[in-house]
Amino acid sequence: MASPVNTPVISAKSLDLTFQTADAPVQALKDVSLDIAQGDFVSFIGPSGCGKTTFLRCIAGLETPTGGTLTVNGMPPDEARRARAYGYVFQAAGLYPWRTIAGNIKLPLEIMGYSKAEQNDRVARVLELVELSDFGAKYPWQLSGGMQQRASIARALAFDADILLMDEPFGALDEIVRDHLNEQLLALWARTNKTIGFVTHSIPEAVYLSTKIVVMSPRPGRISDVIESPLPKERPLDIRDSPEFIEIAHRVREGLRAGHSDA
Amino acid sequence: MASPVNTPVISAKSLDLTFQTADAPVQALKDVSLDIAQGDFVSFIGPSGCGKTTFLRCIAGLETPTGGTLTVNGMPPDEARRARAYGYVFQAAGLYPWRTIAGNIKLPLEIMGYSKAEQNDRVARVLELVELSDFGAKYPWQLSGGMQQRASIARALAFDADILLMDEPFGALDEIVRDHLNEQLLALWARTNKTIGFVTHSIPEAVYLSTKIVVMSPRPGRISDVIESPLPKERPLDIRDSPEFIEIAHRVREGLRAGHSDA
Amino acid sequence: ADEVKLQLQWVTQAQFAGYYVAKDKGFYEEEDLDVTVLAGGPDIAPPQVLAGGGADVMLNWMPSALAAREKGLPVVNIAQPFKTSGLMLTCWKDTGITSPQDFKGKTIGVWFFGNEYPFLSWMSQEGISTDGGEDGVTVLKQGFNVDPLLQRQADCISTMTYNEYGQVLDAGVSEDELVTFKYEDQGVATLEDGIYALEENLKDPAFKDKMVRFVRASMKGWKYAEENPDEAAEIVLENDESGAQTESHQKRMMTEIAKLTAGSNGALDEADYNRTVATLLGGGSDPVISKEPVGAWTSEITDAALK
Amino acid sequence: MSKVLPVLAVVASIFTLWYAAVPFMNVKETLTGLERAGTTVVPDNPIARRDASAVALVLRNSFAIPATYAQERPRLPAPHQVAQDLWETVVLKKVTSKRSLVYHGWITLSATLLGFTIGTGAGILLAVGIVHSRAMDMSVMPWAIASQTIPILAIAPMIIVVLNSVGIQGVVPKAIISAYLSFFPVVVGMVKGLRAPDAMQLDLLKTYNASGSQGFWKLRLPASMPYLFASLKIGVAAALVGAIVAELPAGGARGLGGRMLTGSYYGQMVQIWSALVFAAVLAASLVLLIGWLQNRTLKRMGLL
Amino acid sequence: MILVLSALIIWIAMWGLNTRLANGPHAETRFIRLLVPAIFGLTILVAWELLVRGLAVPLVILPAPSHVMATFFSELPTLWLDFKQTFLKGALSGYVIGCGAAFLAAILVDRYDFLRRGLLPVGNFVAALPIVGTAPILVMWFGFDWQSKAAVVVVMVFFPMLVNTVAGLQETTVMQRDLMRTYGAGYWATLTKLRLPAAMPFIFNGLKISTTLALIGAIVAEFFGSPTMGMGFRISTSVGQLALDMVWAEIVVAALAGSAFYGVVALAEASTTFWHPSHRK
Ligand SMILES: Nc1ncnc2c1ncn2[C@@H]1O[C@H](COP(=O)(O)OP(=O)(O)OP(=O)(O)O)[C@@H](O)[C@H]1O
Ligand SMILES: Nc1ncnc2c1ncn2[C@@H]1O[C@H](COP(=O)(O)OP(=O)(O)OP(=O)(O)O)[C@@H](O)[C@H]1O
Ligand SMILES: Cc1ncc(C[n+]2csc(CCO)c2C)c(N)n1
Ligand SMILES: [Mg+2]
Ligand SMILES: [Mg+2]
Repeated sequence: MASPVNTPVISAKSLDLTFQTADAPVQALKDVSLDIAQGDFVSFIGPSGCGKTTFLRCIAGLETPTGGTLTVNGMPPDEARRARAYGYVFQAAGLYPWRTIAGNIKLPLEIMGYSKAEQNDRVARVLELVELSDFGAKYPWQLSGGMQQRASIARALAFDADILLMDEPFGALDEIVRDHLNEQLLALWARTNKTIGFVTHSIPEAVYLSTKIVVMSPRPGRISDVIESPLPKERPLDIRDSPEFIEIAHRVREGLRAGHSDA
Repeated sequence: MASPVNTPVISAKSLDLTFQTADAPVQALKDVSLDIAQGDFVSFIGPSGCGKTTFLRCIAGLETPTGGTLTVNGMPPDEARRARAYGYVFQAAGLYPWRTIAGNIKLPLEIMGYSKAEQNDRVARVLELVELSDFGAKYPWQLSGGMQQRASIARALAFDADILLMDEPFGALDEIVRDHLNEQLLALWARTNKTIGFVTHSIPEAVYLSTKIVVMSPRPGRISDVIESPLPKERPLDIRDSPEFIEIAHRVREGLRAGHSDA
Repeated sequence: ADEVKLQLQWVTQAQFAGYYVAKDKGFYEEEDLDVTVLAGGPDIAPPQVLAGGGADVMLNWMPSALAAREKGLPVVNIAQPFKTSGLMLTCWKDTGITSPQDFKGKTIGVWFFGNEYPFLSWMSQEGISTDGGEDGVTVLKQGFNVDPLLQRQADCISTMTYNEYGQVLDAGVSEDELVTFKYEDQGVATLEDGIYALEENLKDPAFKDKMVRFVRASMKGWKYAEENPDEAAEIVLENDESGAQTESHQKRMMTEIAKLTAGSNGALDEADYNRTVATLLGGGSDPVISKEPVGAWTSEITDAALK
Repeated sequence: MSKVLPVLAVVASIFTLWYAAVPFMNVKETLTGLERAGTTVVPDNPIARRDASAVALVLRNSFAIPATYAQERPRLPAPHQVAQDLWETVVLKKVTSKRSLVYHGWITLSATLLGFTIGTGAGILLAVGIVHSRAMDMSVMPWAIASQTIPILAIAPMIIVVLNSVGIQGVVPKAIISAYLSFFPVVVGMVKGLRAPDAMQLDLLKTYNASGSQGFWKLRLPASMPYLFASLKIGVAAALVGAIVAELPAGGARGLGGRMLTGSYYGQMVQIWSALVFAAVLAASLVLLIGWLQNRTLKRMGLL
Repeated sequence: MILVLSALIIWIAMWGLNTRLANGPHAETRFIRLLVPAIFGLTILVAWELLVRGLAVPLVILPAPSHVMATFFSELPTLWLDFKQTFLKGALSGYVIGCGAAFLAAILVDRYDFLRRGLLPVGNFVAALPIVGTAPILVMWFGFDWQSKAAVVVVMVFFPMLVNTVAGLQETTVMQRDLMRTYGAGYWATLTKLRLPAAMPFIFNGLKISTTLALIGAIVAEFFGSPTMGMGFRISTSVGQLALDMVWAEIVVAALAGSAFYGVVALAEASTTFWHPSHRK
């Protein structure tokens, strides 16, 4: 199922996770196995409640699996978290409203003990990366939703985490802005060779961005298909009208529909 | 620009709307002219802040234009509102949490003074229409997001408004559920021959549903293109892979991108 | 029966035994009166209640009543059941106080709320400042109990012979640990519990007649209480709505009260009145009343009642 | 279980602290009493003891520690002294007796309930006015806040006198003061609650062309329920305090306030403490009762 | 009778004026926002004055506002002395100690869930103790001077402040906390960079409630014993002397001081929690 080309950065083997809730236990993940290699761009897609977020949180060490093994860079995720191996981008921008944009981006740098000069340096660099250089002194609520989302991506990029985990980062944006951010994200990925885990609901987005698309299905959450993308690393936006693209999109949609109907 | 085939149900002529805000006035609509005929399914698409919601609210008499003329069924929108000519579906389901699904649907009926028997009758009818017959006694939070959205559509259908206005009703749903609701909405529209105004951010959705697609662009909000769809009334889901469909979608995307770049 | 509402100046206790006895024994009924006794308390100013029409007559200490009169509320003393003052200052003997001059530099608890006047007059007569410091006394507004003395937050506190003094003894203190100064002995005694009504009401003959009967019955009650202190204390206890008073305490209070009412048949003694006024007018830089009051008392009621 | 255990632990440590504090609080009076009874204590005169520290006194006269727990007029009564007094006045006395705390509690409670009803009613009405009239919102709100800075205990006697002078007596003046204290939290909470519906919910009614009163009954009122209950809880506790305060000027009269006053008047600390504890239990029960009502109502409304 | 009638007429007229101002085009300007409540207050005063005169209410029951104002200005030195004693010494020091202690306690309580579940219910119980009962006890313990007043204030403000601060510290969203975890942030970093800033609106809510409690507490405590100055002392003594004008002058001072105190805290709030939706607009 997985592609063990080089040693995987993230490796999950028969992962199980059951939530103990008030009435009945919920099996959020069942027998999930997946390897992610250095430099992969992996998208997770699947209907609501299939465990995408849960799986991402397991990788980030925010949730503890109840079964199976999971290693990140060869260590348990919790340790990797403390070693600051990740940048995590949440579904909503989640900026702290009492800090300016620059202040928000500085937050992880302060916590990780970077020097003042280094902090300012990095803030300037990532602000430029996401094209928000003029907005560092503004407060989050003074920016549009799209700009906030870019700021939150900048925040995750500010410290050099090898792994970037993004949970539906563009869910709330309109199609055009989304296209634009997709292009930028691809460019960034190509430049930095980071490993990226990306949750989305949009089939075209998943196909456009990924080297690997993981289709999940719910109750219990499991992986129903893993599709390796044959698309080249260089992807102009209109690649989406190409037959290969439509072919993959079709396969993803079929996988999704299968997951829905047997739920 | 418009299609004055038969006498339009909704007719806007050089509509202007400027909001007076604390710092500077915002021109939300500028010189908007549009005719909508009986039985039309009109989609509004455009980047955030281009005035889609504002225009819909003007039609519903919830906002008063600062210039131009707007008539609904030949009367001012405010009068039409008082004559209860509309059903309005908001972006979020907006069900009252203290009422059951049936209670929520009953709400407009109570206000409009239907008899008890008539109320129950209609609730049963529309619940069936949206396939929620078994859920009348449940509370909103006991239903999934998609079911809630269907309930809110049922609420708008319960009284016989000729005009249905829907503001991004499916924005929060995942793609599969959305496809399903799109199909149902089309069937309903075909059956009842209502006039529908529909706001969306999704190009495929707009193309799939509409007889007429209105592309808007922001600052100031205006109509940048109106596309009459040549698609037949009968539309299976896979029509979306047809060349005509892709052609229209492409045109819409071009229109949108133009609006974005000159903003 | 004619209704009369009487406002007391403190909570139900044997200090007001005469009125409770008169009511209980039917003396008021005999005079065709229907009397309601309203208990007072730490924040009730009886003159204010009178002014508001909440009561027809009140009990008050004369300094407070005369001050109210100067403030524009014309109250008139119509009877004076208390002949002698029970007010005193009680000090720890081990503070070294033996005479009023030793108060200098000491801390003294005083009742305010209109009852500070006698103390202020006394201190100004002695030429002692009440603003603290080496040569003055530090005055505390005393709460309602004797704890400030027991806990030595104050060197002296105000006590009534019939109440607080007993409480100090009840707390286990023996009399020879204490030094007391009776205002009566210091020549600064002012008249205590008197019966007052509004001047304008007294112009009405019907009201006057009511008062005559009221005073007569009340005095009958007082004399009965003097003679039967234990029974009077029981009657007070029955009328105590708080349920906090104890029998032993009320019996002793009644005994002490009887000593204060003993010399009075209800009529105000003009000499006592003049001494009170002189004390108050002599109050130094900040006299309690600024001019000789006119018409602050009348003997008409008692004259008619005692006839 | 996990709810009870921490509470028990905290209560237990409070009692421990309390017991530990008793000797230090009471040592001076205890020693004076012992000295009077003929025991030798150090130092041997009250003035020196007044100026000595309590800790030193306890250490140097450790034999006196048991006596500090049995003082008749303690500065700090021991918990068992309070408990014993409560037992005697709550359980042993007939509820109709004037020495029964239940009797006095009921007097206070009746004023509280009446005042709470008046205060809540007035608070809701005022909130409705504020929400529906901009003029009222702008003029009244700042003054409602200012009104809370007036020390109620200071004007309570005057209120009672003024009401007396217009012929209102008995439980009503007490209830009015208790209403004065409870109305403010209700106004604040209710204004928030009535304004809780968002623009969308209001617009929905507009599309139905609903009237103002329909909007009130079908939207604003139900939406305000959680806020109403939250402020009712604060309001009922305030109402109780109001009723107790109002009992003071009435002087030694009935009710828990009267108990506290006469307790203070005669230096009966234990009596004050048991009235205090009883009042707090009463307040807690009222709050629990409202919490229960809240649970039921909101559950029935589907808001929980 | 004429005076009573004119009170009624003025009331109606002023109300009409306010209604027009509040619904007028400039209703949102700062000036009108201040003017409308001012007019309302003035109306009350005028109506009060006219009613007192018209109905010939005795001075010893209710003085007219003009009378109160005259006393207020002629007795300024006494009022200032009382204000210093009660507000500056008693209320303010109690407020600072009580709120400070509650703040620290809240951080402890929040850190140890066991404490939170144990202390908060007990705290609610203790907070229900009426001041009327606690004040005499505290006066007995802490003496007659301002220290006992401060103690009463501490007891009064402690639990409202504690409850609000604890609620505020729990206010962060799961996402905000998870963000800190992805940074591997420790307890203190999370506290200072996330939880305290997020708790600010709640902390200020507690601080605002406490302002009025502090003043009332300090005044009421003086009823149970005090030196011969202080606002509560003056009020109770003046009632006994039937100097109701002085009573009301003190109440005016209390209302002014209380509102100003509240206003200062509200201003501080506006400048620290400017980011909160309720302040943005
Ligand atoms: N903390 C939790 N406690 C109990 N159940 C949980 C918890 N978190 C998630 N779940 C359940 O686990 C399942 C998977 O949830 P998850 O959030 O991973 O879904 P998802 O794929 O991210 O869905 P979505 O697309 O809606 O974000 C769901 O059934 C959810 O209800
Ligand atoms: N009540 C209002 N006051 C002031 N400005 C407003 C108001 N409502 C809308 N606007 C402004 O009017 C413009 C159009 O808003 P509108 O809500 O119609 O956009 P939209 O096309 O629906 O956007 P979206 O896709 O984000 O919903 C925006 O610039 C918006 O900020
Ligand atoms: C607040 C207040 N303090 C003192 C007195 C004076 N006083 C008059 S009678 C009496 C009873 C004595 O046992 C006392 C103390 C009062 N009336 N009100
Ligand atoms: Mg998710
Ligand atoms: Mg919109």
